[in-house]
Amino acid sequence: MKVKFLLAVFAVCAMLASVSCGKSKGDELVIGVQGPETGSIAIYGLSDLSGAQLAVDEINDKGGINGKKLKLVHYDSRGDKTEAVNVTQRLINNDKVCAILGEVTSGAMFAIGKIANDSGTVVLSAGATAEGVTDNMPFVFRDTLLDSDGAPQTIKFLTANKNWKNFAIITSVNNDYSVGLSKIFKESILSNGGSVVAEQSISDGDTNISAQITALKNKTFDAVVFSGYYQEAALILLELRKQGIKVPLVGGDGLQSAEVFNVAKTASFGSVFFAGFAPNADVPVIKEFISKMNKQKKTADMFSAQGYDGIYLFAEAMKKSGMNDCTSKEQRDKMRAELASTKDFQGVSGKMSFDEQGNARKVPFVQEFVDDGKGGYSWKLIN
Amino acid sequence: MDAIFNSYTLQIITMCCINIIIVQGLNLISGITGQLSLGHAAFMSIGAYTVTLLMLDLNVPFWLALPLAGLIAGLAGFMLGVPILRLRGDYLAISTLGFGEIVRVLFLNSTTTHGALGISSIPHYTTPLISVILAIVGFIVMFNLTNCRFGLALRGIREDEIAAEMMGVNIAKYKMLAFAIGTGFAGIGGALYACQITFISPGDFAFTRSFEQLSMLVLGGTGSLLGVAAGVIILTVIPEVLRFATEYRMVMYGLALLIIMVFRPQGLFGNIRVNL
Amino acid sequence: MVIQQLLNGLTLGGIYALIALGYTMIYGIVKLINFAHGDVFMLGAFVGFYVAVHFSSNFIVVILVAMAFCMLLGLLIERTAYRPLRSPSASNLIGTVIMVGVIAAAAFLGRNGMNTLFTSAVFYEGLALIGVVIFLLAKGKIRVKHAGASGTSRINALITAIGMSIVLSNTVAIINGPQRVTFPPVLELGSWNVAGMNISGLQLFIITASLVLMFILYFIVHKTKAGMAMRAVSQNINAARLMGINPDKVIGFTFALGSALAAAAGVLVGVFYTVADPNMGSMYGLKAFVAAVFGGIGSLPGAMVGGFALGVAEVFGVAFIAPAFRDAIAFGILILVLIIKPTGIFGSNVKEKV
Amino acid sequence: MTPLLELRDISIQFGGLKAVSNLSLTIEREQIVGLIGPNGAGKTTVFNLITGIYRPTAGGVFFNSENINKKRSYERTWLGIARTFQNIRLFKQLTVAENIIFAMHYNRDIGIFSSMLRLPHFWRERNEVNKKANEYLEYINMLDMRNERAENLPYGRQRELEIVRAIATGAELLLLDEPAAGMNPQETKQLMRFIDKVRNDMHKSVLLIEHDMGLVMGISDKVAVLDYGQKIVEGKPSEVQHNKKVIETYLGKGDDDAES
Repeated sequence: MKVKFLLAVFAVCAMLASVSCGKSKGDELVIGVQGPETGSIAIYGLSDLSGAQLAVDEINDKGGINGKKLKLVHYDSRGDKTEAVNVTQRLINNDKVCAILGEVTSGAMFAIGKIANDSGTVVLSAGATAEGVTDNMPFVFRDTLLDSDGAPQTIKFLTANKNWKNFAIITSVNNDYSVGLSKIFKESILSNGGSVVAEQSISDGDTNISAQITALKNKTFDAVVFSGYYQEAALILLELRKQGIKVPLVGGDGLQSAEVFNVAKTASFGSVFFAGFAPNADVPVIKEFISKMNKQKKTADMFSAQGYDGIYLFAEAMKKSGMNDCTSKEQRDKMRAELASTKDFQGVSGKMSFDEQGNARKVPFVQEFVDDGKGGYSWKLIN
Repeated sequence: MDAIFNSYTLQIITMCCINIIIVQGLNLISGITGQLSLGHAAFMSIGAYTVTLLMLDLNVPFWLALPLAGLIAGLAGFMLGVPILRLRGDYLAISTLGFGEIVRVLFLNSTTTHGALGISSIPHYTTPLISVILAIVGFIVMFNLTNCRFGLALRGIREDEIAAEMMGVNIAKYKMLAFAIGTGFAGIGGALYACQITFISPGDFAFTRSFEQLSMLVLGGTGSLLGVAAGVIILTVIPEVLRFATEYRMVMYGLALLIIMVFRPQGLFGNIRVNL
Repeated sequence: MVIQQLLNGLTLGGIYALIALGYTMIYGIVKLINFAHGDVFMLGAFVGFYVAVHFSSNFIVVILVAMAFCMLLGLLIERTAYRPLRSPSASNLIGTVIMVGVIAAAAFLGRNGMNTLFTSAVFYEGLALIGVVIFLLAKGKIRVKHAGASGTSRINALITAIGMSIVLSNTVAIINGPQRVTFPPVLELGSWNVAGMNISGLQLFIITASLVLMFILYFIVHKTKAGMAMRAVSQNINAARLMGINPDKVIGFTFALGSALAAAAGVLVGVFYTVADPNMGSMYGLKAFVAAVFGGIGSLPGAMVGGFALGVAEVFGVAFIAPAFRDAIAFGILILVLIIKPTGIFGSNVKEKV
Repeated sequence: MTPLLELRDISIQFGGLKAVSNLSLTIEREQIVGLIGPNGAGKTTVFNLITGIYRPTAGGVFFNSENINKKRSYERTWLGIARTFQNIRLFKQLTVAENIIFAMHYNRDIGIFSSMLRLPHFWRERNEVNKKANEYLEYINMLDMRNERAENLPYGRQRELEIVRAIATGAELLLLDEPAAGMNPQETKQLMRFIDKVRNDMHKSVLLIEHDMGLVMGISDKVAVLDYGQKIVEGKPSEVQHNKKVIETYLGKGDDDAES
């Protein structure tokens, strides 16, 4: 009995020890990337990671920064807050990173923001759009298009150019991004003289939403505003057409995915969304980014674009602040100051500059699903 | 030395202590009294939301809000006990699972808890020291409870309810007390969790969290307090150690659970006469 | 409007009923809540998807291949996870170790393709480890103390089921990737507009298909020798053993049958809702178990009635009360039933003999 | 002298079947009453009616002339009724001493706080309880097996432990359900002496269900015979043994009746 007892205790200690040993070497500038690589929103985390990886490889090919190669360290947080906090602590204390390309969801960003801020390590999110993620946290940034920028400008554009006045709003109740965005959409519609004729709610992961769509049948509206992710958006489009409602969808960057077309096919045409990334815009830097991503058989979307920009934002700030040692707190402070004062940075996800809260202010790309004539689709930039 | 005790390991130690407190509560309910509960995370969420709302909306100080959170979660456990403790075995397990999901949906839809948006900027009061001390206090309280007449009565109920009633034990009252104390521990754990992670949303407390807690209990060995500590530490540390495995991490976690249950059914410290 | 929602409800109910049948049969025979059953349903949908995309998009082929695959999967799950808990003999344990190796290889292979499998060091390390463990088991060096009749053996089976569920959903997430897959059109049955309502042929097909499969199962369980063996083992496993029935075979057969129905439900979900997600298994599985308990765990008609009732209740709850309360309604009904009549509608009230 | 336990015309029906029909029986203090009858005569059902597992559909159960129909099982144990079971229901995983201590606790408050804080009151009570438990164990000279798990005891010793556990509740009336089942003659004799000793030393009264006629007739002051839920005979063991109706219920109709 004694042996088994000691064995168990030894196993526990061994695990604890192996967890804590750091492995940072002096001659590299380490950048951490964390996000969901497994679980239901893994696709966003993986695409954010692929954009960052591309940027790091490019910078290293051009000789790295201040004479040092960049090293990218990434861990999976499954989008779970406890794991996200563990990963952030590991990146800061074990891997001693210069900066972190943070979580893609607002919830996880709320959890890790304080830790990164207190330890004086910059964390930038390429996906969190909810209000208040960066409030009074000098070290917390994000290069996403804010919902509070995107939604009002999109609704103003739609009421003016397509004179859509009446909207039905569908919200995904167990998705914080969707709940927040629906609120902003509703305010924008009312302030632009439009009206909300019906409100329905579904939840992420639903496969059966026939009941909610049937409830909309006796209302008349020009478009259905849906603030959730692409999976549910495609389902809504299909169910609308199945129940004979021929109306487009309006949404945020959650709709920007090829899956909407793959599932809903022609039903997706005419739907409009705003996003921080417009693949079909004829801007050279965007075209180049897309071809590089296609070469690596990776998808070029908003998350990979903003991940790519995030790394370059770090690189700019590190170059200007002459950073060569991640472990020194002053260098990290100087790098933060440089990053915060970035103005008119021409990124793949649009021209941006940081406000005093650390949010990137950008002009939204309003895009529409159109038939590309070859049996496929494309996102026509309409603003 | 700082390589060992930097804030990364301190963060893991804190989470271990919080889980130990919660699983000690589950051990009293499912391990010692034999009432299998699959909704323990719901009481953790009640504790988390109580301490948050008390501190943010009613600005009650932390040292008062924490015990209150435990009390209210314990009360909820007591009230849940009334209708469902007549049930036995799998029926009880499934109704506690149902209760857990209902609590999650209620938090998801109530405006005071901001629904799916969750509540952010909760003051960060939980320090590793507090959680270690509370875990030890919990350990002592549970040890005293299980090694006295109250604990003996609960163990008797687990062995054979009819014989226990025949020997003059009011099993309904004892079960409800065990439930109340167990869920109280979960409430305190939930409150510490909220003040550690500083942001809570209903999604954090779904039935997967209850399964996680039950796995920690059974892995360590139901009914043994040392088992609780070992089970929690191992299942909290395994995901960290498996970090290198990137996408295979969760498959290996599932396989580890499977293998341990098959090769060590009674858990690491189960059925060992040292009734620690 | 109400008729349309009723149709939606019956469609969803048919799917819940098919999965609930698997739960009821497995619970009836080994008294185990098989949480991995929901993931078998999910895997049925994914196998159907791969067959439809790569081989033939003929509905019959898709559903039969999916059911066959899941029957094997059901046997594998029972063999890996539950048989060693019932009797931890060396041979059973060796079986488990081999199966675990197979699952790990499938997960690894799925991501990196066949060629890298044989070149990577991890594969050989794993093989060596399995070899050593099998050798020790055969020599009896590693012995597992039977958990005994004490309550813990039931909780162990529950945790094993949870472990298996995590393994299955994550293996699919690795092989297929975490995102949802969209079902190609495998069955086109059009839809009619009758009196302002939209009745889709698919919905009628799913309801009838569920009923047909249920009656086939009812026939097997009540009219065939294998069915009698199943009922015998579920009444008293040791008595059945004395009557010359090999319980392990019969339990395996039950798992296979239940998994086949779950696979059929998976394909039907794919066909009608056109989407399959690696994580949909657990919620559907949970709801189906609620239906099985609602109808009376262990009784086949109970699972059928429970499934349809839950489907309709959920859809009506969403349409007429509040969509956000969808899950709460299902669990609310469950708790009410458990308190009023714990054994469900058709369940038999087994009084504990003093 | 009011009887310790009195059953007044109690009957209980499961669906159509009358398991027990208007049975009246009285047990005096320090009296041993045997309850015999073929299998399925309703003997254990009577035990379940007395201990509150079932409630009679008619008639009343009186203990110390107080109607306890409404009382829950654990309340009846507090009043002074304790039982053993046909198939032994000891707390298998608990030790011998713990089984005894368990039964001793019904009348004390739960005392969570005193035990949680380990107050002096707790230690005093603990020693007192252990001392009393050791006395009981010495009574059946099982003191040396004090920390043995109940499931590891030989069959006969488990039976004795279950009886002492019932005594430890402080009950005045012991209901023994086939204590001698599965025992060899030598063990049965030992059990007989033990029950007699319990009645004389501890002034307990006993209601005994038993098939072993030697034991029942040898030890009971009074014997009642049950058949199809009805009491057909009651009286001294000697009278009951030669009663024609009793013989018929056990051995069926003899050949001689066929001719006459």
